Amino acid sequence: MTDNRHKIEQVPPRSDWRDPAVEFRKGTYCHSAGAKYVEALGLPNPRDWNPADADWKLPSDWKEIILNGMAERLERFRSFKLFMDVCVRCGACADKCHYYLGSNDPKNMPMVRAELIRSVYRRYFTPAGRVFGSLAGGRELTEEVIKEWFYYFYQCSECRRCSVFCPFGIDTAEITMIGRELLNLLGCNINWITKPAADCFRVGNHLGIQPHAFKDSLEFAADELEEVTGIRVDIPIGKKGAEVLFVMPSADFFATPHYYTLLGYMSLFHEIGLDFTYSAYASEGGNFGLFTSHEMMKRLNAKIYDEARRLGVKWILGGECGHMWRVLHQYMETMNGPADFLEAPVSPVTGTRFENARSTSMVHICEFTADLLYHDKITLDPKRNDKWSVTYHDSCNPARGMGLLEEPRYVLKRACNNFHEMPENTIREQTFCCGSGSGLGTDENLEMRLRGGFPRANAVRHVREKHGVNLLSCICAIDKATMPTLLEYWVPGVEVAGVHELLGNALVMTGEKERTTNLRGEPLQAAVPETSPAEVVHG
Amino acid sequence: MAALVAVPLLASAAGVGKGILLVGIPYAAFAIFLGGLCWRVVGWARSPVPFRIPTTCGQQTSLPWIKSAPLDNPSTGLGAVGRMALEVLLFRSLFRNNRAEIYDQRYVFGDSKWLWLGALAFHWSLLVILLRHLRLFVQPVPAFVLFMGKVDSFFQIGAPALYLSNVVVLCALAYLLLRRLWDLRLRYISQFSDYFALLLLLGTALTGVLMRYGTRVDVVAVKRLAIGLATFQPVVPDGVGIVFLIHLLMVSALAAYFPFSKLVHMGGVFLSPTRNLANNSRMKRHVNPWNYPVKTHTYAEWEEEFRDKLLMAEIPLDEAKHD
Amino acid sequence: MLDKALKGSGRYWGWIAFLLALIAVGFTCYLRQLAYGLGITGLSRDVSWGIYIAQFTFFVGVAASAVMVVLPYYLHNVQQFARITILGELLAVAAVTMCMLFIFVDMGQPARVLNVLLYPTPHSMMFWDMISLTGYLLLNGVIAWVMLSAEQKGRPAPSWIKPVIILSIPWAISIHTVTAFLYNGLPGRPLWFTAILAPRFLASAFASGPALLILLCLALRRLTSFDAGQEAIRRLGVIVAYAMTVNVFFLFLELFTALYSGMPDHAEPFEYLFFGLDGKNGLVPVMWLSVVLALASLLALLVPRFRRNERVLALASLAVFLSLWLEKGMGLIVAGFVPSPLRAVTSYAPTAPEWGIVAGVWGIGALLLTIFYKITVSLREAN
Amino acid sequence: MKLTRKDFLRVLAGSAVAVGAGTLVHAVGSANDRESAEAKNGKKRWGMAIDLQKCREEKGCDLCSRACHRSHNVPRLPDPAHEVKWLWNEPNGKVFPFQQNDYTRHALGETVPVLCNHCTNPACVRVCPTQATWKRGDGVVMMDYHRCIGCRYCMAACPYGSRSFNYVDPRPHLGAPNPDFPPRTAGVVEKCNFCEERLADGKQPACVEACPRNAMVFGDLNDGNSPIRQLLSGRYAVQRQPELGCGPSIFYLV
Amino acid sequence: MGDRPLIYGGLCLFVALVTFPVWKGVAAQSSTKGPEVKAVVDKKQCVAPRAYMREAHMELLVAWRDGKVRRQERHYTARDGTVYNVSLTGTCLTQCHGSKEKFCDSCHEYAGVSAPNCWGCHTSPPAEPAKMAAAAAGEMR
Amino acid sequence: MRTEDAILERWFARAVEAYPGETVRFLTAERDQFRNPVGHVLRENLAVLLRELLGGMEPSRTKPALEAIIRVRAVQELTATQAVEFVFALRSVVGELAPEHDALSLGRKVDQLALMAFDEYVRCREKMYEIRLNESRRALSVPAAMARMGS
Repeated sequence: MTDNRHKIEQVPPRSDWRDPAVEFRKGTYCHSAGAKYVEALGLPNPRDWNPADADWKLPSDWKEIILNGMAERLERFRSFKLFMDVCVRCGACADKCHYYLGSNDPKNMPMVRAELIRSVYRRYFTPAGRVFGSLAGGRELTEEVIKEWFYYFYQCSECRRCSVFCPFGIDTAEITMIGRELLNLLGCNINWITKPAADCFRVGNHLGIQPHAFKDSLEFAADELEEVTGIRVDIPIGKKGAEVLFVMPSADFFATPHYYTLLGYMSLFHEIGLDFTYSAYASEGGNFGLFTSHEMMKRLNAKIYDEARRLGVKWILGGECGHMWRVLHQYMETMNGPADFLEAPVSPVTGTRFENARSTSMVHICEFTADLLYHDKITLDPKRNDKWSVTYHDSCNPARGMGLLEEPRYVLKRACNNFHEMPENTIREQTFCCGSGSGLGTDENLEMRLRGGFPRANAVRHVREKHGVNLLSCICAIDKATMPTLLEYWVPGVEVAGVHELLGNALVMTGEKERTTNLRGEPLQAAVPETSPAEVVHG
Repeated sequence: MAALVAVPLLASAAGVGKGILLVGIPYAAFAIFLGGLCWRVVGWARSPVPFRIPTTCGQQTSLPWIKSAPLDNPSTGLGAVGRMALEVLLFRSLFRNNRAEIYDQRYVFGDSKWLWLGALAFHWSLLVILLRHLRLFVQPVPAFVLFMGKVDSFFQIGAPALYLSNVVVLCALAYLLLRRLWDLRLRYISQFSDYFALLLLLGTALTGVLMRYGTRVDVVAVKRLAIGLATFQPVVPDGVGIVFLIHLLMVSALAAYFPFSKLVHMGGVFLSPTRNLANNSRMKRHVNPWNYPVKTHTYAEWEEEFRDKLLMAEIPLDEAKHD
Repeated sequence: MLDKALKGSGRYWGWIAFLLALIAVGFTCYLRQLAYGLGITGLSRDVSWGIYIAQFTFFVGVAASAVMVVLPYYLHNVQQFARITILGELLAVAAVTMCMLFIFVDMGQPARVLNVLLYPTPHSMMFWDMISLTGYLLLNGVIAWVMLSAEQKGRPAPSWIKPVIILSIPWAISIHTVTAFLYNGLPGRPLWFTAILAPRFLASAFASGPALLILLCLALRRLTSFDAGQEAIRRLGVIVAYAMTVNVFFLFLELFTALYSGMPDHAEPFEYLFFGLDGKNGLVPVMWLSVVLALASLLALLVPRFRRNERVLALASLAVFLSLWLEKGMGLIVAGFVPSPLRAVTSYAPTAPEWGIVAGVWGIGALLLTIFYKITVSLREAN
Repeated sequence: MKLTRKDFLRVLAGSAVAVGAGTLVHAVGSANDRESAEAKNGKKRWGMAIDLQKCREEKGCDLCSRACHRSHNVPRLPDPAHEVKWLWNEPNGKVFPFQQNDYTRHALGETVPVLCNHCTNPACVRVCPTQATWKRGDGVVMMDYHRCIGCRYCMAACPYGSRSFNYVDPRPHLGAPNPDFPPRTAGVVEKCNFCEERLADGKQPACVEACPRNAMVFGDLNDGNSPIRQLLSGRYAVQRQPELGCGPSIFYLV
Repeated sequence: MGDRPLIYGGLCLFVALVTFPVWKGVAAQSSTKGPEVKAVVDKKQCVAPRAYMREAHMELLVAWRDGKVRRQERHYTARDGTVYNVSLTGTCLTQCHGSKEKFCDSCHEYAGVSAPNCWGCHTSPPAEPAKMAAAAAGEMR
Repeated sequence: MRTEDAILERWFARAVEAYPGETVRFLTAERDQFRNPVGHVLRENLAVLLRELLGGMEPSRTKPALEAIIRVRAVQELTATQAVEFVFALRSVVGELAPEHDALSLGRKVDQLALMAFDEYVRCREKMYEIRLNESRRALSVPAAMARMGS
């Protein structure tokens, strides 16, 4: 410890946000994408490089590429152009970002994050910036700036929470998405996004699970389900002429706790006798293209309509996934439509016509199930979920990119007896991100994720202490993958489940055997008494 | 002899100088304002909105028995108009503002409506003030302008009576400026242009207030100038003082600065695609004008690649391709 | 917080619409008064203050609701009041706002009302009344705001608020005292020329404020999930019982002094109130109704068996409120002008526009209170 | 030491003391004390003596009142409730209610002219929250119609009923207006101003001038040689309700 | 794309609103001459310099008002030594400027200045009584 | 300012200096807890620790405060030494500001606290490796289970 450290106490360094220098510290950035995956997707400038290196091996005309890329996107996206112009820096967004709240790094304030690219826009694309330069808020585009972009654009989970509070609706997600597209042009991708995207493109799902393994996996799930319920369910794959094509995030068939949600879907479909099919070709609902570029999003998404057309289904049903639904809801038909080969979705059980999905012809499973429950077409025994005290985490994309708020709650309140909301400024459209969205849920980024998820974990801890909540339900595959980790660190004792897992638990199936366990194979009642809230360790 | 030439020359030079200040600059500024703003708006309009990306701040319209939020998450054009009206007239989004605070090692969220209040107070009083200024530009003065002036000066304080909007605008501007200076976080994000715009507005407001309650000005002369400007028959009246000149120059500066600064948010707020679109992406088809074909991995290619595995797993192949 | 007031059931919005309609009626009437002058009212050269000032006086009393829950809670640690102190404070805010509005609509030249600040005049009791009312509004506004914010965040209120709350207690006493002084020190108005006026104001305030609070608590329990707690309501009932007893006792003292002495100056206003004078007896039924209600409420409140019955308590509270509203909100002020210094006995009755304006101010008060209580209840529900 | 009411209020206001301090003395300085002090300063104190004897002899005469109202543009309003009066006649029994007995009331004549008493200790001035009414150095209690907010506190305070409020716009009811004296606006209080506009020109008040029998005598009460003082020292005079401590400057010679 | 007509329409509306004074002025053929001030009686000299009076007559009037009512200052000595009677109606309007309608209103109306109810009482002559009585009767309860 | 407050101030400054530049400025200069939650947590808990160090080192109070600090620091961009060195810094801070203080007994307590901090840091990091492992386990749990079941 040296003495010059005392200086900290005096006037803090009057540095400026314009200084682009960033330090890549372990645990706070994602690994760069391997050349082979970049190549597999046909993306530009594949190479092996490391963000922590001084030399990023950028192409020699990188500046031109960026500026041309910006010019092109300014013409294509009014959102981008407008959001570059209208921010007044009122500061309303600042403490709305979970990354800022978790890290206090001022560049994580949404308007500063946007300012990183806005300053370049001003310098090169506005008359004032060209003439007055930094006086008009402009900034030279340097390699350091590119590095800073990489650092901070991959510290935004594109959750859109700031956009809710912005008086002009400026959506940092839009800016980050464009920013990532620009980095993409230089071949600066991250591995955790590019590899799954490449696998998804080639094989059909993020993990590159091949068709036979996909089928095995579903069969395995059917076995498990049989063990719990005594009922054998069908596994239709690629069944032509089925009424409904069912698409889910691939994690549902290879990761836990997603997997229990799959068991829930299976039991539901069996119970209502739905004429549906899975697809091995479109075995992924998730779309990491959303985190890469609009073009990649379109390329990956095309499979769903293609498969629906090929199989001749009437409409499509989508499983529980967050960003998948942002794409399906706000982008799919525009990108890959029109869906004129499909019909407006009609529930074969209740006859309800899903008017809100009549054009895209794709229905969210929660909408579908809520409709079933409303018409009392299925019987539930919520007592089977009594070991859980449940809260619900609105996933960012369905909440702020869709408005799917009440349907899952309706299902939950019917399926469980103990349901408690988190504090109101942390749910619904104001929900906090898990901290790992938009492709940041990677292992090397764990520290940053734990920081970013701090506000969410806080709210969970609140209901944990107040109501003894021990299960967080959600409808997002990324949540299911990363929330258990987050909660294990900040709020031990709270598990994570999909809404349809709880539904599957409660669903009384015709001809089922007496259930002794839930879908997880655990006894229906808690063996040991609940940890009392007082015992929860403060963290 | 020289004096005989010099005096009229100087006088005319002074006259020309005054003409430039009182007529030339305002015309130029207003032209820049209008032209620039149109250029900006047209520029935005030329970029399409390829995707429907509203930020949904409430329950969607889905099943008929679920209560939707028609204004925070509109599914119709009318709803979107309503949402925009709330946004533009009442600053709906800013109204949501809250403050994250740590208590007992946990985040709690308290109300924080001061910014909303300050912004609302500033913008509305500015509008009232601008409309009141019409009394100087239009002859005869429209009845609604007179009425506004009457209501605004309801409380008889001083002569001429104090306009409440003047008090409000000064307080609001002072608040907006002070928060930028006071709050470390805002000081960090504030740029030259933020202060510049605020100071210009504050300066304009202060000179205006000064003219009304302090140094006084010959209103008739000002109105003659204003009418002259408005009807393209500029006159340069005597009797408008230095304060008026500063006021006019500041307004001109503000107008000319407007299109090239963040102040264009006035137009931009109407165009924000996260706010002005109905959330009906699944109900209605929306077309992306520049949608272009992309390379996909087609089913045929895929089946070809995984044919053995599909066969092995007894997953049905596409009959069309199956020979 | 404010956004809580924007979400509500159809019944809630119906009530709000009704209040807005009431306010619109009041505003229309007020615009007419503004254009025409106070000649639109039933006031006259002899009876120059009427229902506006009387209602002002009455609502100063209602504003005391706060102190009657704050004082026991903070000074005597009556825990049952923990949940309802905020209700009392918010009622005080609404009531004081109504007081100010009643003064405002009574002004002949409302545009000049700020002259009171521009030419501060310490020898006028009205100046002090303005200070004490504004102060009380600010105090309760700040207290309510801070308490509600703390509640919203689920954390204890900052410690600096406690001295402010303690300060609000003597301040509440001061608003009644100063308001009493407003009438007290006028030569030639024998009805008001009584040293017991301030205590009378306090007694009636401590009866009418908590009585209204009881009614509000019962209404809240019926209409919302908010329950003040039986014990809190019972204790409020006890407070009303004692305060009302004292109030009736004080009134009796006044009557005795004036009527037994038979001094015409002092006796005549009371004669006018209770028996009529010079053939004018417009207020006689009002006053007797007030007396009957007062006695009935006393009977109900003083017998513990009756008082514990919530239905009876509600009726008794209503009776107390109405009785005091008639006595103070009408009789006390008007009769002060009868007979006039020149021995004239002039009748006064509010005109339709005057009632309209009164209804408008009531509407504003009720709207404020509705919004405040809606916020409070929603916050409690959310946590 | 004697406390004047003003001093008392100053103490009360200045320290904003709580009520009920037991030792507060409420005493009014007697007119004599003040008189001697003011006389030494050469200060005027306007006053008026009204010879009721003469009034009684002119039964039904209201020339003074008419002259006053005409000269000051006092409106004539149809609704008695809204009446504005500066100087008018009232039955004797109502003006001096407790100074007579049942047997003398009639003997003292029927009506008495009443007007603002321009008190030495005016209650109206004390209560006015804006100093719109105040007492001038020469004893005239003035109204500033530009500052009056129309709260009517002064009307409640005045124990003589001398103040009127403009319940409606007076201008349509002026009859033949006097262009030299501005009318009032609706919403302000007004009253007799002792013709201060005429005093400034060295004239007598309009009522005094109008009285054919010189029943009204106006003058400086501080000047021992003034006609009014001569009159007061020679005849028995009463004031209206002197027990209230306001110290009227209008004296009625009986 | 499809919203361009809407945007351009809105823009046109905005421009039309902002330029309201222009087309309104052109349509009404507004002149820049300013108000015609009639009826200044023979006197050449006002109580204060003309430029000052144009800008700040209200200050002077307020000072006159307060001086006369509250401090008995009934005379005003101008800079040139002339002594005037302090009276808006008596001095200004009667001796020099004719009447309110002829003098005051021309500028006040032109500039849209509503006088702080001076006219409520000080008019010369007071508005026609008959007309006002009729108006008042209409408003009676 | 009381000595104790001065010590706390300087200690806080030492504790945040491990953060990257821009963040330090915010943590230090912004006193408003609304604006600076992380700094607020730190300041509050340091105050608790200081009280305990000067007093009786009551574990029931010391431990949660220490845990709260370390758990946050363990996920911030700090090395192990950076994460716990703030404890040691107290010694020199007290030495500078209150030289009269009993250095020996304080030193002992600081050492004790530092050891506790190390323990806590290690526990947090261990926890992180554990949850990291759990996460990857969950990510491929189905294929793993299938393999176990031999399907």
